[in-house]
Amino acid sequence: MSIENKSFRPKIVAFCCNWCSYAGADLAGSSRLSYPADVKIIRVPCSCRVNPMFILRAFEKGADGVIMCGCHPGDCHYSTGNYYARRRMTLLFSMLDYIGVENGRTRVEWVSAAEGVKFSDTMNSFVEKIHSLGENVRLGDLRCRN
Amino acid sequence: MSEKKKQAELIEEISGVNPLKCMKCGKCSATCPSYNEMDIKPHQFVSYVINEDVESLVNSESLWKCLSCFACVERCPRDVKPGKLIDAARQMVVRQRGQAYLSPDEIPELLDPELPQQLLVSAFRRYRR
Amino acid sequence: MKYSYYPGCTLRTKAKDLDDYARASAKALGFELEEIEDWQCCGGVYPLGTDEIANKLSCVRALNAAKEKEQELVTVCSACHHVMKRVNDDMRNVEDIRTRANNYMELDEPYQGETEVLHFLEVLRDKVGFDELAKKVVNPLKGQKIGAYYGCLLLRPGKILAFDNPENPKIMEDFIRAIGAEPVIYPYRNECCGGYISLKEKDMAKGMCDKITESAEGFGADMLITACPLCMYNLNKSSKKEIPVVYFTELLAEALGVKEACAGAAGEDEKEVQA
Amino acid sequence: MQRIGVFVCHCGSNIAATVDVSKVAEMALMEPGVVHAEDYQYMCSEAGQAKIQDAIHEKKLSGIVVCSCSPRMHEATFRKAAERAGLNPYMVEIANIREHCSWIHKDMEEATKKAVILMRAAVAKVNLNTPLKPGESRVTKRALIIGGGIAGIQTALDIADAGYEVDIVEKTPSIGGRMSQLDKTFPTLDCSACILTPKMVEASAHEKIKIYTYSEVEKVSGFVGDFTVDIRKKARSVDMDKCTGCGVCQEKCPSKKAPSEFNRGLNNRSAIYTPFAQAIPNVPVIDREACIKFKTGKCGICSKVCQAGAIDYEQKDEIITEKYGAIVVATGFDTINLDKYDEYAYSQSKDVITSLELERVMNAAGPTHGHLERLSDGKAPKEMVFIQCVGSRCSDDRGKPYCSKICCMYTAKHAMLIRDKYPDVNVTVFYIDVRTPGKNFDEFYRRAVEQYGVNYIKGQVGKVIPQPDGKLLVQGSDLLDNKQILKEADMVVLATAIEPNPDVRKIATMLTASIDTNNFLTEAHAKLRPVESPTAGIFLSGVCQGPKDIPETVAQAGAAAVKAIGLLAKDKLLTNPCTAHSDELLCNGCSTCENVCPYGAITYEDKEVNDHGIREVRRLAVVNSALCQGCGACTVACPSGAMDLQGFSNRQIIAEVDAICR
Amino acid sequence: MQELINRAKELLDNGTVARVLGWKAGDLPYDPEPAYFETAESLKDFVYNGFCGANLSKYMIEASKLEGKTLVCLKPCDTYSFNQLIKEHRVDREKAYIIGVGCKGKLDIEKIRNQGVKGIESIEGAEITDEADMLKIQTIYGERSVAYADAMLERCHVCKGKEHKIFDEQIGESKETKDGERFDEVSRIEKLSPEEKFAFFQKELSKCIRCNACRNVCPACSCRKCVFDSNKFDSSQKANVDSFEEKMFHIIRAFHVAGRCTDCGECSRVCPQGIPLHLFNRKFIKDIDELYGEYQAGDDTDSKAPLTNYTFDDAEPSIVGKRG
Repeated sequence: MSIENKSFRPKIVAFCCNWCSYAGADLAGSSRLSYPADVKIIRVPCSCRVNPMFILRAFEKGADGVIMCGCHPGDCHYSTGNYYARRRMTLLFSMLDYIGVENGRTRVEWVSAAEGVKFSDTMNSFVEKIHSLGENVRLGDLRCRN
Repeated sequence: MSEKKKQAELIEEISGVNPLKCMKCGKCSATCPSYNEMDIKPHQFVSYVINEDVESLVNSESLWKCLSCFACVERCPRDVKPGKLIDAARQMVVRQRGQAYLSPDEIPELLDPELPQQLLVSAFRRYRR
Repeated sequence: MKYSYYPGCTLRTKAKDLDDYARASAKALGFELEEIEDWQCCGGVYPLGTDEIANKLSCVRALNAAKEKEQELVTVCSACHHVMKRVNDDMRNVEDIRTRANNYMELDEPYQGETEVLHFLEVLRDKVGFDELAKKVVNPLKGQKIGAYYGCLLLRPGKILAFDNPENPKIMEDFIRAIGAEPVIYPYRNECCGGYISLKEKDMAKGMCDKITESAEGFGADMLITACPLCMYNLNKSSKKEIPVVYFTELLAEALGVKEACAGAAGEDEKEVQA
Repeated sequence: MQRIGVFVCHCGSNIAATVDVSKVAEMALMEPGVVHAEDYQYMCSEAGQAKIQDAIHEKKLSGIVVCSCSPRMHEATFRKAAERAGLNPYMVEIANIREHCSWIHKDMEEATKKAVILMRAAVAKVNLNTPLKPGESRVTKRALIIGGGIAGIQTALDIADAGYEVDIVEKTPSIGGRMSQLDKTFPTLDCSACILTPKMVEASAHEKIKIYTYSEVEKVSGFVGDFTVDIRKKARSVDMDKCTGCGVCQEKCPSKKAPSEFNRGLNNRSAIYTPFAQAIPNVPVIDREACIKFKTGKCGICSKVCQAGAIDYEQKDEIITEKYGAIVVATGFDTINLDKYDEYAYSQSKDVITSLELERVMNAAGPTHGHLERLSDGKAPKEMVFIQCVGSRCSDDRGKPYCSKICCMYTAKHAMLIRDKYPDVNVTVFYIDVRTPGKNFDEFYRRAVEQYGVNYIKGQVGKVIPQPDGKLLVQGSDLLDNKQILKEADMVVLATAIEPNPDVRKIATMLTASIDTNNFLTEAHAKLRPVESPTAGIFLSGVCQGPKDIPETVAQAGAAAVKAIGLLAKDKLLTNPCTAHSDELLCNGCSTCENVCPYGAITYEDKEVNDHGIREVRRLAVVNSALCQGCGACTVACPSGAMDLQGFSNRQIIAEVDAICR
Repeated sequence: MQELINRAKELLDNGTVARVLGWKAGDLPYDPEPAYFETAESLKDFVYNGFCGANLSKYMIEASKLEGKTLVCLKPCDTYSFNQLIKEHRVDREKAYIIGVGCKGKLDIEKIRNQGVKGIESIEGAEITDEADMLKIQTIYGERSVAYADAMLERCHVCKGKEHKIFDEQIGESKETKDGERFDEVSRIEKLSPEEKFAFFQKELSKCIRCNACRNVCPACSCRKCVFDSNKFDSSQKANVDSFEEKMFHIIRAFHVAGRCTDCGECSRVCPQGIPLHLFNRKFIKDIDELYGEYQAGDDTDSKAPLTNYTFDDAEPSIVGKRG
């Protein structure tokens, strides 16, 4: 892939729920569907375990993009977790957009355990997006102190 | 992309129909009041598009026999709605100048004093650009 | 109660009586039909192509005019009703059409399907109420066995028109009951009369109309009612049976006792037009 | 500080071909807390596990990171290995450097860099791991079956035969379910009642089985092994102990206008009734909506004629609370409402019926005493048309997107039975596909065509048109002939789609068992755990999980029983230790967490706390760790951060984030 | 005011309440502060005027633990906070005797100062009973006058209404003060380019001195221990000036109160740096209203909060990009 050659290597954190998306990532792996190594996955039991503070923390520590993957709405292993996660992330992303952080740096994607292809496609397109946005400076620099 | 494929895609785009959803149950043809007048039957429209044979469709008599009564649209269990495909094929014909099914000089003899405007207007819409 | 009213071109000319009776009945029932200014023809058929915009604009104009007056929009003609409801549905739910139509229209505030479109029969059912209507009937049409002929345009596609159950409607039957007559239910009441096809394919239309009238007579109907000038034309012109076909508004006016009054007026208008 | 050992697996060449495993091990030694690192060919092999165990002993390790395949693969393996060496199994974390690294990257340098980062994240997490201990909970050795059809009866018999107590809760006045309404069964054509009734009797006579008919599950609390269930026994108005089942009351009851549910409303029953002759229990109920005594206060005839004095107009609903270790859902199905399919004239003509109604028409105990006749005028039909897939395989919102599975076979059965009994009746079947996978199934269908001359036409019907003379005109497609055909028929039978019993939504909510978009209960795994719900302790039997015929239903009922027995056979259950818990000193008692918990695992208690010397009583969240499944919804909802999840704590996840972004 | 004092005396005397929670005069005419009054005599210091902006609901968390009932004076907007605290089980309704006090808009001394009024000695027209539209201000430089409306807090210009959502009795009339739209400023910012938005918030947030005044006054920020003070989320670098919480404090705070914030406006009122903190909370409120249906926290005590609720067809997070 062409972007692999560029000098900017983004830091990307992917939160994946254990039941669907982490398994989807495993399937992408066992199907040898490649995506850039910039993506590092953190396993959480459910998308509803992802605290907005984790995402802000990642940005503050220099992440250039954060993506959260969970079971499709209606398929949550815990029945309702992703519904709460959906609201939380929608509001958080909207707030980040509101303070001027580029919207493309955050994403939520529902990936089932069967969707290895979707997982790798999602990661490829997300990394591409982060490449187009470049390094994340804003969240690391929200409060500029004199 | 081949010309045939382009035509098939165009007809799908105009109609907004995904012919692959069809399960070939034939309910459209079972429903159609114009069935006997049609050379290509409603259910066949779907497979013609899948097989990229739009050429046959635009030359088909069926285009001018469909009443747009929406019975097939209403009853299609798979959300395919062949009536929309037929209309799209008709659009493809009438959008090409000179291919109208109704020519101006034949109109006077078709008229009668009781004929409502609505009939003329809708026939024009169907038959001509 | 005031409604915006879209008569449509046929009601201006050949189906003047459909219009006159509707207005007279509305008055008798205590609501007013305010004709939209400078309306344009709806085109008679709904353009199915997803890329058709221009052909829908005349409807959008009428719909927007009603919106600006904060009124619901009433139609009587089946074809106008069909086109109007479907265009309105596009403006509500199809983003692409909504955006493009609004780009053409250049309105102060974009039109997004806010107007509620009602068929005259829906006004009778949902606003006036058939029970209320029955109370206002002065000449109940006792003993008449009437078949409702719905045709296609009022009913289908059922989800968008949301007029009645498209396979087993009852609004016209309820109407017939309300004006004191007896409805005759027959299976072809929602089958097509042939529509515009009668212009060139007279035989086809004839076959279809015969089925309808035979079925209606077979189940005992003495008369058919319709809301559509084209259905009326086809059924009168193409069927071998001679069962009378009238507009539902005519029977309504008759039942409400306002028929005579407007019959005269209609006659005069006719003369003017001819003159 | 932890003493962490890092073990990097080559997985043959699966990992080692793209990741420099020795480099990963080398880098690991530079991480805080890491005192040991090595790489090995196959960590999951016995030799590999021995390496881990040796290192635990020799280096006194307190935490382990295995850089290997997905934790979904071997986390359990490594945890067990650690446990055998005396380490708490939850002190083991996996860095997934195969599926998430070596298999998807080609460049060695890049893959190695990523593997190092994944290793660091795992080390950072283990540094904050704490030993966790699974809790224990007891198992009540009794099972509840919801639904008394063939699925519920079979499951109950199997569990009871294994020696456990079973209660069946059935909503209607009798057990038996849909199968009791059927006339004959495919593919053997034996009489349904003849094979079902003995099972019903066996269930009612079984000393381990208790049957609650005319009863519904009202409330479920608790969790696997220890459910508490409230059962509403609706007032029968007849004393079950006194009634002798003589039937005089039904005979004398003057109110005979209530539509018979058992006969699908095709005829009427009395207000006091048993649904059918072989009903179990053979004790009638009074339908209070139809009963003259209940409507007007007058009448009371049944009470007068009952010699046993069993009639009790004062009877009230009763709530029974019982404990269960396992719950089996066997709620079955119904046919869909045909209001949206009026093109088939079901509501316009009495001679258009559903297949289930035809079962009743064909049955000797049915409304026509088993004579095939038109319900409009009682005439014998000459032409019968069957329409397949009515409401099945519909992707619009009128019907169901799935295949109802049983219709092809029962239609062949009906066609065959009619042709056999009434050879002068012509039978036509409009079909889209004939689907007959199953032992002796296709042979059965072919017999209908070849031996019995049933006319199968490929094509759907567009409209059924009632004629003034009472006949039905069927307008359909013949796709093979490419014709539209008009066929005159005397009766039309609709193979109506089946759907899960509408009550299942309510029941699933009570059980916190998930259901799919079609209201079928979801299985824990579509292939490997087909009779278990994802909710522990809930098992699925019969059509509530998906369309099935009788043999499949009975097989699944047995399988559900085995799973339930497996649970009941245990004395104690170990619970998942990765559960939420609340820090008492931080908890506000605000109930936010309680509102998002899908398991009802959080309750509130007034508790005395000692907050740095201040003693006060506070309202505090308490997590029932046996109920908590560890999703973590509460941890994010909690504004003060009091709620945290063991094994996936806030600090652990943040440590991983920091390690990745370092 | 006198009516209020008289009634308070009465309730203290007859033992209905054990104390009164209100405001007492400060050193300056414009800085009354929340105070408890336990005796009839002490009520001589009680004031209630245009400068009594402080929302007393939060004090009821502690007051709920005291013996006996506390009489608390709540303005219409304060009652939303009180309801929300009931919903979260933080206050005890039984321990409160609520007098819904009338309000004709509360004053912002900064707005008066910004009109060039300095050296204030006394202010006339701020009493709740005053009908005057103008404030008469005696300064060491002479008398000045300022229109009441021009001196009002931002929140009063977008007042939620005159209705007390919860009370035992009401004293005093309230006046309609709303002359603006609550979400106008949020909408304006939403329409800016990302660069402009960022510049705006960077400038505002850079003023923050982390004095925690906003957190301390906020009735929704009522945690026993704030996450920013516990070690639950931070691994090690607690004292780092550039630490996580420093930068994200206001965003996280706003998220923690999202769906619970009643938009009482106290955060902005007390901010010594004049940061318009309500713009964060209001953004969440606006999004919640638009995406999940109108919701006013504190409208009642039993509805499900938007973040502990869901529907099957909620908007996807990608809607943020699509809305543009």
